[in-house]
Amino acid sequence: MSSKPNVKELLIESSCEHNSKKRTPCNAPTPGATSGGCAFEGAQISLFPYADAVHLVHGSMTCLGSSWETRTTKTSWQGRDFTQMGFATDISVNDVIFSGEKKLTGAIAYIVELYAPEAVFVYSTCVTALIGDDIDQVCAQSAEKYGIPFVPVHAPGFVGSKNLGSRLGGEAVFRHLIGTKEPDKVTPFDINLIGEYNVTGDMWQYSHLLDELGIRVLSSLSGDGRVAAIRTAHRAKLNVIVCAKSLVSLTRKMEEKYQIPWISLSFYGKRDTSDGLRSIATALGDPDLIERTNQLIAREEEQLEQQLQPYRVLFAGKKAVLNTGGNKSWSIAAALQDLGLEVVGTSVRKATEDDRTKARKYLGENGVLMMNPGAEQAKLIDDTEAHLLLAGGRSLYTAIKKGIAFIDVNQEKKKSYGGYQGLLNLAEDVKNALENPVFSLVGRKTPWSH
Amino acid sequence: MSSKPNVKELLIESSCEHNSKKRTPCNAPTPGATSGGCAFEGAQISLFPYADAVHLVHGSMTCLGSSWETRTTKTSWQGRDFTQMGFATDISVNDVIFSGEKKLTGAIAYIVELYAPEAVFVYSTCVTALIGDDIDQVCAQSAEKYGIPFVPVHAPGFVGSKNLGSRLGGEAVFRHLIGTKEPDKVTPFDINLIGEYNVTGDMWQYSHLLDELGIRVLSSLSGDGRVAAIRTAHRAKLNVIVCAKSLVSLTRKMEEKYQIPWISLSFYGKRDTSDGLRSIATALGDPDLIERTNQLIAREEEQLEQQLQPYRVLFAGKKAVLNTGGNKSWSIAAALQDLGLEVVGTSVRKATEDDRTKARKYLGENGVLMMNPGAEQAKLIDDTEAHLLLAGGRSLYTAIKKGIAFIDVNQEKKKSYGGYQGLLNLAEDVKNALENPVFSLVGRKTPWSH
Amino acid sequence: MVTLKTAASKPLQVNPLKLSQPMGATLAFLGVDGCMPLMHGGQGCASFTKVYLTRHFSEPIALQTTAVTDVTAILDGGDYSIVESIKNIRKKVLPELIGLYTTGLPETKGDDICGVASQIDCPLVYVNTADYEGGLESGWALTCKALIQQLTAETDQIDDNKVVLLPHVSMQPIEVEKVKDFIAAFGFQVLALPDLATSLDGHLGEKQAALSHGGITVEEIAGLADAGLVISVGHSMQASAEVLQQKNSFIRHLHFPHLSGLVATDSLVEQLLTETRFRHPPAVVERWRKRLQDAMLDSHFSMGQTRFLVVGEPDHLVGLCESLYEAGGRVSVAIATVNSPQLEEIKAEQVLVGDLEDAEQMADQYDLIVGNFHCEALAHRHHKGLVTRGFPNWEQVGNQLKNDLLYEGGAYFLFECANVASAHREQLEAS
Amino acid sequence: MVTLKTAASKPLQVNPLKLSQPMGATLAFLGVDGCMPLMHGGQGCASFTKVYLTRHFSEPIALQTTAVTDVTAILDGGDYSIVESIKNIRKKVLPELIGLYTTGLPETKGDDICGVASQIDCPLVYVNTADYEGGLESGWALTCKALIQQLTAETDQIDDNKVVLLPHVSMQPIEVEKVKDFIAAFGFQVLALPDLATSLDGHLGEKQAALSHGGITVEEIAGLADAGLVISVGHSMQASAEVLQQKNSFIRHLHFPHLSGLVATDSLVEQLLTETRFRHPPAVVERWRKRLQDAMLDSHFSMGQTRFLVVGEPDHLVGLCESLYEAGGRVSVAIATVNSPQLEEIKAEQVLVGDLEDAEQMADQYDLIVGNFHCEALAHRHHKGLVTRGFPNWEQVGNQLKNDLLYEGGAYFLFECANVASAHREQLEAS
Repeated sequence: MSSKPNVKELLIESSCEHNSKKRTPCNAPTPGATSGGCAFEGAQISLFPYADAVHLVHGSMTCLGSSWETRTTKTSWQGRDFTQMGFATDISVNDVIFSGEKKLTGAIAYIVELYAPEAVFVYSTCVTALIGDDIDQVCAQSAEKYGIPFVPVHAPGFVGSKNLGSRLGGEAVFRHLIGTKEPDKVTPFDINLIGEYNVTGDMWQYSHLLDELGIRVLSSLSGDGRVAAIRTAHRAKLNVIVCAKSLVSLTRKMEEKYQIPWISLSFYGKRDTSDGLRSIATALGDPDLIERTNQLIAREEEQLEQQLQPYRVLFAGKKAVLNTGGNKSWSIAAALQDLGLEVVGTSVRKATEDDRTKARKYLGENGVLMMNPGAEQAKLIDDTEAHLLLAGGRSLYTAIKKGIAFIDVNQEKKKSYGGYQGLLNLAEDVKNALENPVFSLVGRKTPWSH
Repeated sequence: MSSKPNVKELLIESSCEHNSKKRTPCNAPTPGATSGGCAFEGAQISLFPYADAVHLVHGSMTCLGSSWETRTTKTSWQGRDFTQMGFATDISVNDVIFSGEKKLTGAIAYIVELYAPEAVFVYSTCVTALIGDDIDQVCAQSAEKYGIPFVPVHAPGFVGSKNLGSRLGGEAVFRHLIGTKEPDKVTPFDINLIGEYNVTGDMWQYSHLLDELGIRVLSSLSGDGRVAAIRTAHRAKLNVIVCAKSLVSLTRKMEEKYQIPWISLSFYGKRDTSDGLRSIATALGDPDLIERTNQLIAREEEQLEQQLQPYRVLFAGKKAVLNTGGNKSWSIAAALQDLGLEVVGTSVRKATEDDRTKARKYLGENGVLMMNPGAEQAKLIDDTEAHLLLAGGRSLYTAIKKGIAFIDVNQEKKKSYGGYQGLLNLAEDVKNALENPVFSLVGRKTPWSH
Repeated sequence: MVTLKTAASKPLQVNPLKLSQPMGATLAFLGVDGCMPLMHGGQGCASFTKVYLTRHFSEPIALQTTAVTDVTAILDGGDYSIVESIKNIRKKVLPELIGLYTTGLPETKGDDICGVASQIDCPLVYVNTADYEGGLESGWALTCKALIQQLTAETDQIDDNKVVLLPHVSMQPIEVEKVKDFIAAFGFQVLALPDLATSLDGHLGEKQAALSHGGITVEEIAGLADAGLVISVGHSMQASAEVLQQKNSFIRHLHFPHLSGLVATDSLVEQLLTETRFRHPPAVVERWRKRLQDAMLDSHFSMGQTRFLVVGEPDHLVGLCESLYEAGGRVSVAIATVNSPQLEEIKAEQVLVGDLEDAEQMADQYDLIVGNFHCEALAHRHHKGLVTRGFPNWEQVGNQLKNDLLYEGGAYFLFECANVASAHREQLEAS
Repeated sequence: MVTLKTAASKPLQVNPLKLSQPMGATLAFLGVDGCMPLMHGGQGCASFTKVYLTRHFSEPIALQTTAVTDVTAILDGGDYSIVESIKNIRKKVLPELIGLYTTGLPETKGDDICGVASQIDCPLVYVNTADYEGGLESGWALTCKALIQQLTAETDQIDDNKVVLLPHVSMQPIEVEKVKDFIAAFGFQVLALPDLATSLDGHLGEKQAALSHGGITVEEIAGLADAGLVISVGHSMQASAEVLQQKNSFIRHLHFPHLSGLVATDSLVEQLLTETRFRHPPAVVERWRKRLQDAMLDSHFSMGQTRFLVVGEPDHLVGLCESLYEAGGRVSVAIATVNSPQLEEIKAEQVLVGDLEDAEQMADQYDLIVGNFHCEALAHRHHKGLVTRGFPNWEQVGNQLKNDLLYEGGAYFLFECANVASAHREQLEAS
């Protein structure tokens, strides 16, 4: 019995709002006109945060050599943080010709002996998938031999996009881990966090609030996650998807198999964070919990407002243009509005219809939804006399030409923007950008430009 | 009553073997042909190691501005280490014209309030001495006002050499601190360490051995010293001068006034360290102590020999030329011999007759005592085929021309060479120099030197 | 003295240093002006590579992928995806050159990119760089060789004034520039292939180009074969020099294993003096030699007390170790990403082909690390000092402007190492 | 916005930054070839100064003292000790110049060194530099002025090709060289007075000279007045430029408060273009401008999050703060050793004349320190990052080769600050 998932099924995933409106599958990249990562990267994103498991990449050096230690996902795991380590079989010509399974088996033995992980995830990659190395069998034999879970992950890069890879990662967890262990105890307010990767500690911006409310995170896929916990995930009362549509297929399957309802939300910005907390409480359905949640929200919002006050003074009358993709097109906009900035335009080029609706809702009637931001943003800055452009690095030149402040929204952040307190980090970065003279100085004319 | 010491008396100090053989006083520098520091620097050296006292320099910026935080003398004092701080009145033209006493008084008030030191040493300097600021009076009034010792130090630079300054420092301690307090208890084996400044922790290389023998360091002038302790110094059974002839006058005065005998010794190299420990035990006169000391010496020497063994293999047959001044001319030579190197020559240019005798003793009949090392050392290296030159930075060029290893004996050391264990640090540095290819590489011909 | 150990017995890489051939090929193509590197493989390979290089250089990186999928992998021998890619690229920009190179995926399938290339009627250079063979250094070198082979015209003319410099992959842009300028100071006109000095040197361009901007031009590559002299730096580049000589047998070839430190730079000067028959090098060269001599002496005391771990690509490693050795630094462990004949020459107590797990297991044998960003965690865990060098350096800005080569760079490199070593000792002492 | 506070109310200096005038004079004389600086004062002043500079530059420092004693202080008006000193110096070496200058001691006594100087028949320049007035910067500037006043011959000839550069004291040797080279790239012949670039740049000489070696020659100083242009850098150097103009009223004068960062370098380029009527600067200048622009952008995110304490001599301070400001660095506290009109111009939240005790009391107001070696203890006690700059730096080697100026140095300075700031934040986070 192969554990290989049905890719096609995942691609036409019914719960995916994104796809329901589109004809072509997400994973048809255009040769010579493609950016964005592959399925393997997507699987990395969704599974690597398990810091107590070794993630062994069965493939050649490109897959891991260039990507390990790139993730700022944090963990409270006290053992060695395997997320920040890189393990790869580094297959050679020889392995390509004669199969890499033996090397894989050796690597597993080596890892178990030296690192004693709680589990091992084994990732197939393009070449090892192509040559037909049977990672299912190696994993099954290893699990028997070593008595810990071995999870084969079938997300070689060439099967599709990052998004698909994340689903395949979820699928592997669903097939091999969830439901394989019973929790020590259960509570009426047990939830799973799905798709929260705790990047820059995002999850910790709100997890203490859940604690305070008596809501227990039974398991997480996979931010600050533990293998032992995700094995018990089938006993949760609610699945909470955080900003990650790719894992809807997982929660749907869990709903079918274990009758766990799910909700999708975001903890980005003040309003979203409050809405998110409220949604969880409502979904759990306890009137007292709902009441306490409302009180907590009121308290947190009031405290945040006080802390934001000095920033509001600085940001009064300041206008921002936003050029980024996906759900960031409205979620960052909302957060900026929470800080008191006016968002005069946002990009919806790659957004889904749902994202566009939300963007319109947040920006209001006068907000400009840019379909071709590369061409539109400069004019929009002129027209609105905007003070700040938030976009990817390539748009920096536009900001410099206009002499306005710039924030690279793709730049790797070291501080979280999530939850209530994260908004203060965003505020600080916006303030730093607005006050930084570098943009106008860099744009000044050379003494020899006549 | 002025506390100004009689400089002339200090200069013709009878206990100073150095001077007893010379007609001219030490402190007559030749204009235009003088190196070496002044009396103020000497006072700094001897007194600054008191880390619990503030050292306030009453003068213009040259004195302290260029010299603070240059001392690697270490302390176990748990409070803030004032030795590593700089305090100066930084007098202005105005002070020069109208007297700097008011500024001094203000500075003292400021220091007492902010830093609450155990004592304050106030140093006069050339300009404030010349304009006649009365630091004695300011100190006396301050002592009364603040209830802690204030010690005026009359060692302005222009009165003479570093050596004289150290004596003047000792004199200030003798007049203002020693005998002003009784110790909590006394033991039969109480000693004072005089002239040990604990540079790079030298003192700690042997002080644990004294501890082990039951010999108590009642007070120190001034390495790792405490003001409260030096005030009780008059109750010691023995004064031990460590490598510092300048303080003989102090121990002589203490002998006269308090009947404390004194001995002079060094803890540099294996033989000197053993001799030093033995001398202290012998001077204290207890047969059991002497017996225990001999046992300890035997143990330490054996242990050291074992640790030195790998170095001895490396150093076998290696020859060294030494070009440095004063007692280093024989003490480093002795230490090098302890490591198994042959010292084929040493400089005695600035050495006293006593130093020359010692140098001859250590080097033996065939050792070359260089009177004009600048001119002689190159030839000596050729003649003896020496492998290592130990000298001041200016001699580096000789080593490079000869392509042999070099150690800058004046370079500020971070590790102690003192006691038994310090010899290992010296061994390591010698090893590093001998193995360093830099000397021959730097000396290689340029490709264009035909 | 030196024992070379390879990690052949280990069935995996843990905390790898090794990078792939396609990454090296990408970099090489980025040293050609107006080039679009086109990686033939799955879309992820290009994506990872692009992010990786963007973070190292803090620059936008031009790069495209043929985006082979599991479906096309089976149906397509490369013809469709490559041809389609070029069509799509040319819809947006018109590159001076397409740099086509493979990953392991099409190599495993057996795609014939040479055959595909012959069907394409725009400037294109192809090279096979499977990622299950070689590494960064060989990917770069193979690409350089392919550029010459496929672009440079044969000739029997010689311009004695013209020098072709072939730098190895680990030479950062400013290092390429410094070596060019050094040779140029002897009166030569110097062209570097590839030339990152003018493309990835971290300059603000007029606008964000979708193609590589700066670097050697295709026309210049075509005309390389009339150079009087080709200078290769690093073992990996010798083959490229030989290929150039095949284009014109009158070209003389000077090879330098590296240009780090006093002795190596002396030998470059010596050769250039011989070539030019000058009696002296330019004054600035003489001055920097004296400064390097002084730097060696100023740093030798700190260096002599310091045991180093050095990790990197072979051609880089041999130079770094030599520089350290000259000032008395004790390289106790040198770890190369891949094997190379050069490793035998390294002045270190132990030389091995390995990863950072090997380094970690030997952590009691060194005080200071010279290596890439990944060494930071190692340094932190084991309280070691770190001088960041090599690919990648994602923590710091300005990597492309760090020069360790020749007299000048050598002096700064020694200062940095000696200072980090001293500060590290102080810190250990204080804690 | 900026409040200038002076420490006048404090009756002392605690952990001082301030250095003395005679130290500045010493440095200035060391920038003249074959000079023997002769400090008129107690022997300790020269000894401290010599050790201080030796440790900063890791170079032997030529310096002598008149060794005034308490006895000669009373009997001698300087005649004896100075004349005797010169006699004794000349027994061993024959300097091209004796640089005679005072400390506070003879100034308090009222020695007439001008009078004494007139009795001496060897090349000598004298200058009064009491150490209870001014500081390092003024000592250097006064000496530079004296060198021109006493050595430079009057003329009314002008050589339009010739430029005199007057650098302030905090410009390290390589910085003087870089500015000279920058101006020279526009076609000028440049002489710097004083010129540490060729004396204290850390080069291994043929032998250890007892006199300063390198630097501007006495003959060159004598002939300065035919320069078409004098360029002063730093407020302290303006007076020297004016004195030079008194030697020849046809000399034009360009003044720059500092040469740090984009705007300042732009203004130098602009002036040089005007002078030369070139349409463009040399290519290398254009290139480095683009690199600085990129460096500003690459570092701005780290800089914008960082609050700086900057300490130094006024002319140095103003430049450092400007460089930081341009990339978004927030200078919350700037502390100058002494007062200067320039302090009003500094882009900082607070500017004061003070010491490191003041800095310590404000320790909650900054994250990163740019300052001298003495700031290390402060940084350590209060967990701050440190970028070591200014006099002294006794912990590190290579100080004389650190360039922070113009486009090039500015880029490296920003990289260093941004990287130290990031590493410091990481470290705080990890602990």
